[in-house]
Amino acid sequence: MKFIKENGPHIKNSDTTSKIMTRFLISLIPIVCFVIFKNTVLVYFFTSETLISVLHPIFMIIVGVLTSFISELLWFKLVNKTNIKTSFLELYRSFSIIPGLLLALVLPINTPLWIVAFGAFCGTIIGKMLYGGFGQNIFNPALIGYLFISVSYNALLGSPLNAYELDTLAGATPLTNLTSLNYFGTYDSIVGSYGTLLNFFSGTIPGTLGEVSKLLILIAFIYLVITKTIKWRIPTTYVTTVFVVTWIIGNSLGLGIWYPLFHILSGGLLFGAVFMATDPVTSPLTPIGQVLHGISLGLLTVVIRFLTPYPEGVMTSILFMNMLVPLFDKIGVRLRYNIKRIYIPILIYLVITILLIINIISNINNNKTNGIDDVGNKVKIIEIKKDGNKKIYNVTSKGWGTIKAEVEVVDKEIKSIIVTDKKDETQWNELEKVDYIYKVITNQKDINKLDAVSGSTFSSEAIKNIIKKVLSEELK
Amino acid sequence: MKKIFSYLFKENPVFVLVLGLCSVLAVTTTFERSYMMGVVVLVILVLSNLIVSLIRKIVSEEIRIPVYIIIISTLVTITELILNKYSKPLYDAFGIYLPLIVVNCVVLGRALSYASKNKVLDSIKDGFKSGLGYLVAISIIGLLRELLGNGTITIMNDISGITGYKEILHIFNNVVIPNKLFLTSGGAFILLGIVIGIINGRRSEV
Amino acid sequence: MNIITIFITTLITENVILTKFLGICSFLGTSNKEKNALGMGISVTFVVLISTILTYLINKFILIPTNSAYLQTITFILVIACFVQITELIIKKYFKDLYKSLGIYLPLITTNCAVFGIILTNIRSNYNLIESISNALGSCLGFVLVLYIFTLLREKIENNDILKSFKGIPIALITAGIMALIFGRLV
Amino acid sequence: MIRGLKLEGKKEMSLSEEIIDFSSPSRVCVPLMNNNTSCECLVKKGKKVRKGTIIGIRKNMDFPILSPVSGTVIGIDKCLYLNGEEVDCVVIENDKKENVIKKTLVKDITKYTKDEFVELLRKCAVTGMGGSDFPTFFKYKSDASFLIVNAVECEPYLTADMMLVKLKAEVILESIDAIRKINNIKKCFIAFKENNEIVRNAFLEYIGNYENIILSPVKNIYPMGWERHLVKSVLNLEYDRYPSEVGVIVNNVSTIFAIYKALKFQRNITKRIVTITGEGFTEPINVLVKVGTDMSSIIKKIGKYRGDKLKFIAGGPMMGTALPTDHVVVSNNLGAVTIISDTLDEINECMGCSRCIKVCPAKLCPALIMKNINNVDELKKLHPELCVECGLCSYVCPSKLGLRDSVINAKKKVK
Repeated sequence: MKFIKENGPHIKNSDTTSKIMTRFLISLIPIVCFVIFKNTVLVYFFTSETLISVLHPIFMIIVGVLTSFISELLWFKLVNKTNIKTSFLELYRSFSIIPGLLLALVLPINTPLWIVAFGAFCGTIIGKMLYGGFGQNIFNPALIGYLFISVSYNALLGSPLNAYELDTLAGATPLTNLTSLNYFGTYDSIVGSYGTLLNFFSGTIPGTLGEVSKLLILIAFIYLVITKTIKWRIPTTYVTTVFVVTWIIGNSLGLGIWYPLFHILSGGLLFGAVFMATDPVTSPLTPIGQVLHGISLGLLTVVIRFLTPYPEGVMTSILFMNMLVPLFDKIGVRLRYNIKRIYIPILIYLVITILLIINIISNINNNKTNGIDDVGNKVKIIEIKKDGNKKIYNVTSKGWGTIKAEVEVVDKEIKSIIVTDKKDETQWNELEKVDYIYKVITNQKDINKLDAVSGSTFSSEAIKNIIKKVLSEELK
Repeated sequence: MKKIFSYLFKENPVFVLVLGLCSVLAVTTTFERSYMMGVVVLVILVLSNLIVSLIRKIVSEEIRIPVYIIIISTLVTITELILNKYSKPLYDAFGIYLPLIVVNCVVLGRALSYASKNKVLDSIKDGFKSGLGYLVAISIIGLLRELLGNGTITIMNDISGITGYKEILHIFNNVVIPNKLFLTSGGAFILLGIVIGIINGRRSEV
Repeated sequence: MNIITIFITTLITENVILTKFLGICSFLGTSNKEKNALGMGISVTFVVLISTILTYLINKFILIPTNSAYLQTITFILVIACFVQITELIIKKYFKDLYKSLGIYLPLITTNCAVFGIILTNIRSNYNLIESISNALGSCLGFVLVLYIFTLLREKIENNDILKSFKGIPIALITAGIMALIFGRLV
Repeated sequence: MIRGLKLEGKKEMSLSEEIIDFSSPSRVCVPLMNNNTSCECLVKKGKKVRKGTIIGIRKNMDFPILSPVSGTVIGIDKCLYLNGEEVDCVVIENDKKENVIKKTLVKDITKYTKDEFVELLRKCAVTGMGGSDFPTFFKYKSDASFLIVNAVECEPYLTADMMLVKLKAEVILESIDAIRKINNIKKCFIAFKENNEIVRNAFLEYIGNYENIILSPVKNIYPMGWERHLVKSVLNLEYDRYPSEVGVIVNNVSTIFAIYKALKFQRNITKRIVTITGEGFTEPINVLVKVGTDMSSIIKKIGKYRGDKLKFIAGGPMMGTALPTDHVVVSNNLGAVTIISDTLDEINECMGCSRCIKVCPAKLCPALIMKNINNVDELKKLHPELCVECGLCSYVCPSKLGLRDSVINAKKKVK
């Protein structure tokens, strides 16, 4: 009798990679259903949109999934030159649809389909297949797709609001609203326009496709942790860090417990923490590494939200921390055998956190004392060139990031505004659609009557502020 | 013809030896700047090889590197002065990457490994060959970056002050939306990586 | 511009490697091993800091008064080369252990464009001495930071089944590109 | 914290009231091996031997290998050992007379001095029968204050120790008490799985007479039988390399029985209980066999193999080695053979789920060790030398990777 010779152990756990990935997909099903409910069913019944246009979110998901599937199939066919049958086997084993699905879920609702396809293609080919396929990528493929989209076609992404929300809301997501308020305001101004925090929890606020329903994300998280599918340490430390830091900030500004809750419940924080940051391939292996990973993610997210013009920092934080995964694992391994040294990272993180909080608070306080409506603080005149009776003002204005513009003035009247440097292309597209600059110039005498363009409040305000400042300078 | 082609891709200083990547990545936002940088490097390479080869018997082993660096930096300084005088836009566009030719590994590398050991004519030939390889590589990268990132090909714009000829081709004419990714630094890295990868693949196939 | 802004900008937003493409040769060359990367990083930082001060002084007190700014390229490269040579000699003679670990990187530094590039940036941006040092320090730390992260990433993908033609330099460049894009998203 | 995993026991399969005696084979092949070190042969073809005749010696420890039967040496042959290698064995024709060198019967087994005891263990060639085959006298050389008797048998399927306890609990307790008195040990503990009622009841019946022997149930996790886990669980002590550092001796329960034989009859290990079990075998059972018996001859007599793509494992399914044939010779440390069908696993890339790291009882990072297998500098920092080869990392791996193999490989590399 011949027996199979093999090294032990000879019994294996019944859990397999495919089962893990299947559970991961199962946990996403309710979220996809909610996407369809919120953006298709609701919109169809409450607005006059056509059926095709309300089906757009579903198409986005389908396009994302199909593109990543097909591009992986093509890779196996053309590059690895495997035959169709083995290609399909490989595809089954490499879970090709996940990057496309996750990518579609982190994009705004009105993203053109070809951009979704572009992102899914880049994410799959560059983020995953070039690195050797499933299990070997160092960056989360879905986020690579997102990164490529946001670098390449940020201007074309479209508004994150669905048609129903466009009708009812002011035209910004909660976090962009917060940024425009310089991170400070009352409950009414920050949360109020979207309902209550319960709306944030249930998901009836604007945001990208998958991120809005925190309730379903929480359920998915519990399911995934109970079935031991994801690393629970990362999302918990991530969210806790954000909560603690924003709580301290809110507290010292005299804001209640709703402020940190707002930060946790708005934007893609929970979605990213549960589905992206825990991607097993691109997160640390050691428990200590995972904790460090979570804390760093939280701190970086706070940095991006408060100190840069980007209102949302989750995706960038996760990508950035993907780079540091080997470092965290290295530290994790060292500390695993020498636990006494743990005070070193604790100390470092403590110092960084304190510095960060001090910096943010002083920033907000500066803005507060200078007043939010103070035009003079937001617009700065860098230089004035005189050319006969023509004057050219070189100004910067704080809108979404800093806008630089040249304003030409003849006889105390603004003749033209040329924006030389702008930060946010999405908003500019909206402005250009309605020829806003022309409107501003023609209405310069009573500028306050001019409404802001929905979807690009800050940029409209920034332009209006420039006019106010230059005219007041002229009248002196 | 085949020989030249195979040389350009089999022993290309950029694609194969991976030297002098600074400028290949930095100044290639338009086609014109790319090939102009290529031409400048080509000229400096030929001249430095010529001079190094001429003085190869006088210079002793120990002080070789400093002497060569002085020679190359003199040549670069002259180029800087010329460009500054005749084509200010190009000079500004190149910025610090023009003086950085001094530490471009292609130039110093050829001087050390070839020109210091060979006859004048051979050295010039070698310099020309390497320089041409560099020129082709940087032009390809520049062409791709501008075409994909901006949808245009700048045949001549910055130096039209000298030539009086100005031409920017608009290729896609808004049919295809250009991808700004390729104009960013990250895009440059990725593009170069992919191009080198594809050339590697071709090479191993032939 | 205040010095902290310069420092942060050069450290992250305008990283020497990722946005200015300086020091790519050593970036690709010495990033195989963690130890090499750190050795190179420390050597570069040291050389850049000292030569920043030297070139600043030379520029201010010799080149500008004598109206010979066009000699900057030659002068600076000579300063760097000489300084590197002298450092090498000193380390070789007095710090044997240090020489063993850093010695092999020193000759490479002369032709490292990061060193020359940072110094040129200092001069061309008309920074004063403190700003120059801040810029040099920020740039060098940025160099070390990116080099170190990149090395760890390369170690991680070392055993991957990457396509044969993409192994080594191409995948390293793509990784660097993605890193550059991520750094670019931070501000 | 004691790291481990609860595994499906599958012990009931081979449990029975009695064990079958197969202890008179026509010939035996005694492996010249001790604790994975090959030993020197001291007999020639044709020599008559009795039970207890020295047939080989481990030179560096002066540790003998004794004949388990009486009869004639036929020669030296290569036979399959439980680690999967072909090793030199002394082949002895059994005359079935069971002649011993010297018949002795010690009335009071506590009468030995410590030195005599250690020398007796060496002479009688008592080795660790739990699997290590390490010479037991070595453990008793230094003074100890605690003795832990390992009756945990944490591997699934295995019941040999359980059967031994069930049948011989009284003598085992007597033996433990004797060892305690001889070595001046303060307290003795018998560690067994908390859910193992058979062992508990067997001991409870007789333990009333011994106040210094304590039953200490331990958690039902694998690898609870590992010395380090036992010492931690029973005494809450930790040590660096050997339990003797904290004054603890850990002995397997079957070793204790072997010591009893040595104390009482001054006889060596000639027989042992072996579990033959697994889904791939029709009649799972415990058998009493002579050391040196060819396992296949016994298996033939008992039952048949069942199913195809079978694995014949010397030992339990976690740590045992799958052998190419069933002609493995019984050695002191072969507690079981398990016959199970091969699991057809789909092997995937490591996806970094970190389960192996969570579960590793030795606190290793198997996935990282596997990824850094070519990087010796990094490997040293990952301490693969601490591995106990329990196999849990491979067991939990959802990608079904051979993590245990790569850690063992790494262990060799850092040496």
